[in-house]
Amino acid sequence: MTTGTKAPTRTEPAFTADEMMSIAAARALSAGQRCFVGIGLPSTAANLARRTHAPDLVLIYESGTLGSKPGRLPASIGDGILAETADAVISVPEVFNYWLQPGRIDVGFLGAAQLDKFANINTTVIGSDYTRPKVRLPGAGGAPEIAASCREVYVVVRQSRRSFVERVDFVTSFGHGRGKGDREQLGLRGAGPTLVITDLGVLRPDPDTAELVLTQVHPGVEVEQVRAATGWDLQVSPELTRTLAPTETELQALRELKAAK
Amino acid sequence: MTTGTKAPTRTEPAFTADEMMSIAAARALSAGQRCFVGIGLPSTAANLARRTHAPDLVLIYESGTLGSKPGRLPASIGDGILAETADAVISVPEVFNYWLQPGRIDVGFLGAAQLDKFANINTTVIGSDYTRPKVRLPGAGGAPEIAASCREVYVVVRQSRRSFVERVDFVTSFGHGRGKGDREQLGLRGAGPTLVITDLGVLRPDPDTAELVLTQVHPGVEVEQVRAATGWDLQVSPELTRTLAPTETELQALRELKAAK
Amino acid sequence: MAEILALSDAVARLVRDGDTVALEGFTHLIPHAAGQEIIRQRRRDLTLVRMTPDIVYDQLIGAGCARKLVFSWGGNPGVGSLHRFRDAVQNSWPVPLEIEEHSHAGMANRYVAGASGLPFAVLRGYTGTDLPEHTDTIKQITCPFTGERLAAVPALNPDVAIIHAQRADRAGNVQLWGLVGVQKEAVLAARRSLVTVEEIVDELTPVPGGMVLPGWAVTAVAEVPRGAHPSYAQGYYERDNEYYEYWDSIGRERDSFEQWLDEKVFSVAETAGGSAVKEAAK
Amino acid sequence: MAEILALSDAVARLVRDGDTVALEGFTHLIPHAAGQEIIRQRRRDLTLVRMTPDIVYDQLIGAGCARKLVFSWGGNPGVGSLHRFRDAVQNSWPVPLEIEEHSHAGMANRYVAGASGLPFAVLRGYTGTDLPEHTDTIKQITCPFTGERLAAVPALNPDVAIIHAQRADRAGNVQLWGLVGVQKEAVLAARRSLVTVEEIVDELTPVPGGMVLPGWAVTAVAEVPRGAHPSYAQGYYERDNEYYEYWDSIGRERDSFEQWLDEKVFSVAETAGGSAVKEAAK
Repeated sequence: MTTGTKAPTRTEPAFTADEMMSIAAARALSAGQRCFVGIGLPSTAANLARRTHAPDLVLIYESGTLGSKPGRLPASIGDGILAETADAVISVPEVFNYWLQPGRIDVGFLGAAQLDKFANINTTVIGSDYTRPKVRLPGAGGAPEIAASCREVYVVVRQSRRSFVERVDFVTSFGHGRGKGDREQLGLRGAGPTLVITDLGVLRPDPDTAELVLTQVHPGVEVEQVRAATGWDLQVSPELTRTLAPTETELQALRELKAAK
Repeated sequence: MTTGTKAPTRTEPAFTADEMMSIAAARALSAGQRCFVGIGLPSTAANLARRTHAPDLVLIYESGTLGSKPGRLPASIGDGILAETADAVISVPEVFNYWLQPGRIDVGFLGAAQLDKFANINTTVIGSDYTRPKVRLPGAGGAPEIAASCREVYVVVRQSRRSFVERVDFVTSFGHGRGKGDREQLGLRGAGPTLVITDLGVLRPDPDTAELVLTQVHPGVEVEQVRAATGWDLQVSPELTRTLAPTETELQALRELKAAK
Repeated sequence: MAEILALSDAVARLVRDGDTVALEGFTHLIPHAAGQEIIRQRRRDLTLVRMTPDIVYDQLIGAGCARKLVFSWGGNPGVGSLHRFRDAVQNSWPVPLEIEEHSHAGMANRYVAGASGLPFAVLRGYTGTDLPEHTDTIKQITCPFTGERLAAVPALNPDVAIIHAQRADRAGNVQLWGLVGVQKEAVLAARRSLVTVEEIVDELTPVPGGMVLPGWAVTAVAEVPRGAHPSYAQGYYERDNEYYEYWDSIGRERDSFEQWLDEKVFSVAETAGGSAVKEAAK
Repeated sequence: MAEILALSDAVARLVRDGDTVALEGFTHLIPHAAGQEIIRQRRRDLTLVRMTPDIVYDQLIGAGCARKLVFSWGGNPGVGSLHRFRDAVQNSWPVPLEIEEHSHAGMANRYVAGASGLPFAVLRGYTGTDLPEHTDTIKQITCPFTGERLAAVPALNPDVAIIHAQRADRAGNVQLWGLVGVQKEAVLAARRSLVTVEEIVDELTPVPGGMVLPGWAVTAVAEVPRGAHPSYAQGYYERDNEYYEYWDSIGRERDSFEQWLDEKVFSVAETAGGSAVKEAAK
């Protein structure tokens, strides 16, 4: 399934897999939560949540805005609209030191270039040799400390064998390491990635092993299709559910958000 | 000589010893210097300098003001007029961390309850037992780090056997320790106290020993009088000079400053 | 979101016997009304934390609320000594007062570490002074890159921080401006926080030099007009310099202080902090 | 007091071959004109420092000015990759580029330490990641009070910091507002500093959310209208999002980039940074 493909529907409105992913990610956010938002898919989802069921969601961007309420999608994490609509604008050191580091943020919302079966994230290099990478990616940004210090981390990423790998080439942001207990051993305070939302479904760490298992598939998606898009032997939860299709309201809000300039 | 006594004069205008002290202290400041100002005598002197020969003197108060230009003497280091007339108002941590600590300030202007012959300053306790002091003084405030980090420190203090002691009961702010080289050994970057201005004269550390010696007496003050007001065997510089009496302009500026509400 | 409470309710709910309590405000915006409400509610065994324990803590110490003081400068600014503080340190009156003494730079950095979720802060401080000999919360640390030795101080994380600000909105977002001291750090370092404000407004219009503390980072807000008096609130009222002089005459003797406590604190209704302070002013 | 200079003079006097140079501005107020002036003056062997080496450093790296990059996120924000940066790292074109890679929190704290005159900063950072294995400026430190292990990073003290701001007065006092990023820290951490500004005015009227850097803390100020383009200057002009897309097409290939360099940088008069930038914009 590629991004532009329409997912099969019955009476539900037509929607793309990317739309389903953004809507599923938005639904994961609760009213009143403080959410540290990366640009791109996370920002779309967080802003959609604010426009639908969680109007008082507090958006925090690493550029230095607390409580931004943008009327359109910001073009970057430093878009002027984020500062203009914020409760408070602060310096970048303050964002990281006074707000992120002490664990004041409920949810860190991250993207990924590569994600492995313990939800470790790579945004640094593709290839095993750091000094001579096959592909040089942008790097860490705020992610390592977002992944460490937020109470929970949600990852939003398109799923494919290339992005979902057995083991990431480089651990940019620590998920669950090599399994259950690794975070505690390192003294990390946040729970780490508790939710991975893709264009095919939703994965969660197994409570016993911390390995990501498929807990939810989006409408029209089959389990085998998800397994085929995963670079490890993906386990499926015995309590697998199917994502509710986007409502008209959700789809309209998302499309308006993406159309607004 | 007590504070209220008029110093003997000839054709010069009449002035008090305290006025001479403030004026001598003001004269020590040069145009364009950045001066970290304590309240009381230092603040009077710094503001007088700004009103006379050094209008572009940059006044920094620990309450968080850079470049205050008060039209009257501030009643405390947090007087509103300091913020209202400042180039920039910053937080207290920022004053100490970004502005004082890196050595950006030329002159730290301090008072003292006790001062010893190596210009160590005590503003903590009188008496040898810290836990059962004879007199509990206010304590350190910003002084230890002002004394450490400013390029130079000027001390303004009324001179008496009680305040000028062989060795302070408590080193609140490090001057020259037990002599030449102690500051360097401790890794202190600033030059420490280079000038002590009193109501009787001016003392400077001897370049070889760092012991304070009398280098200047105010008009009408005799050397023996200064020695009598000093709790150690005060040495006198072979190049002893006499302070020029306050000019009409200086006195008028000082009195206007003190009268303004 | 911060809860909007009456001052007496806020103090009753947030400040407990034995707590470590920080009232901050560097000359400007000192939360005097809240301090007197703590006295009125007869809190005991508090560890009081404050860079400049001026009149506000002279009152709390004289009233016997504190067992320990963590501070860097204890004077009556522009006037002279804090007589109740001196009496407690020199004569253990009315109760013994343990002290933990730092410099301003050290205290400010302890709050910064507390606000940052770090266990300690590093500074160039205390070098050559007698403070480290008497204060065991001053240690040394070595830079892992240069080998240089620096001072380390532990984070301050009070149970409660109390500050005064100009305004809050109905969601408890707090706005303050002018000298902002170490107030943001104190609130962020504390487990619970109370902000008294001059007024609660519908909307916080931006102010040059202003700072906003989001309501979700504050536990409670109480509207207490003139709650900083005799300190000042820029844009609302000026510092009552005469009161600072007046305090010298009250605080100097135990009798005059106790009379002041009876008349100006305990005899005043516990409900309205604002009016209590107006009464308490000479 | 900061000297008011033309951009070309300021860059000629402040930026030297082999220097460590930080151009800061977090999405907002990126000093693009100054970056292109450095290219125009053909500086070499620079160690470029910047949290987000976006287009401004893609240009400098592609032009061969840099031998090393110290950074935390190198992408074209909202668009994708920095092709000149990738080409340098993957293929050493036009010259090899050494990298020193941190996280945002690490870089921000390195500037804070630099601005504070400290040799290092402490943070909860990098835990469990592969960064410390490849970056020797990440070490561990133990809290002397709790025994807890934390990350330590060395101070950044660039030879020159360059930022863009909205305004300066004739004494070189600089005013900026909106997202202020890490600019104050970069300027205070650096040995020398240059601030390009939209305009030089007689008086800096206070602005909500504004910050002032005193002229005595800045080495030079240059008036460069639209000096942040394609980034933005709040209150002056908006971000040119199309330029960021356009840059993808220019930076993607060596040929198109070199043509861009010739036409838009080297063929433009060296004297007027402002007009040079206007010319350079598509």
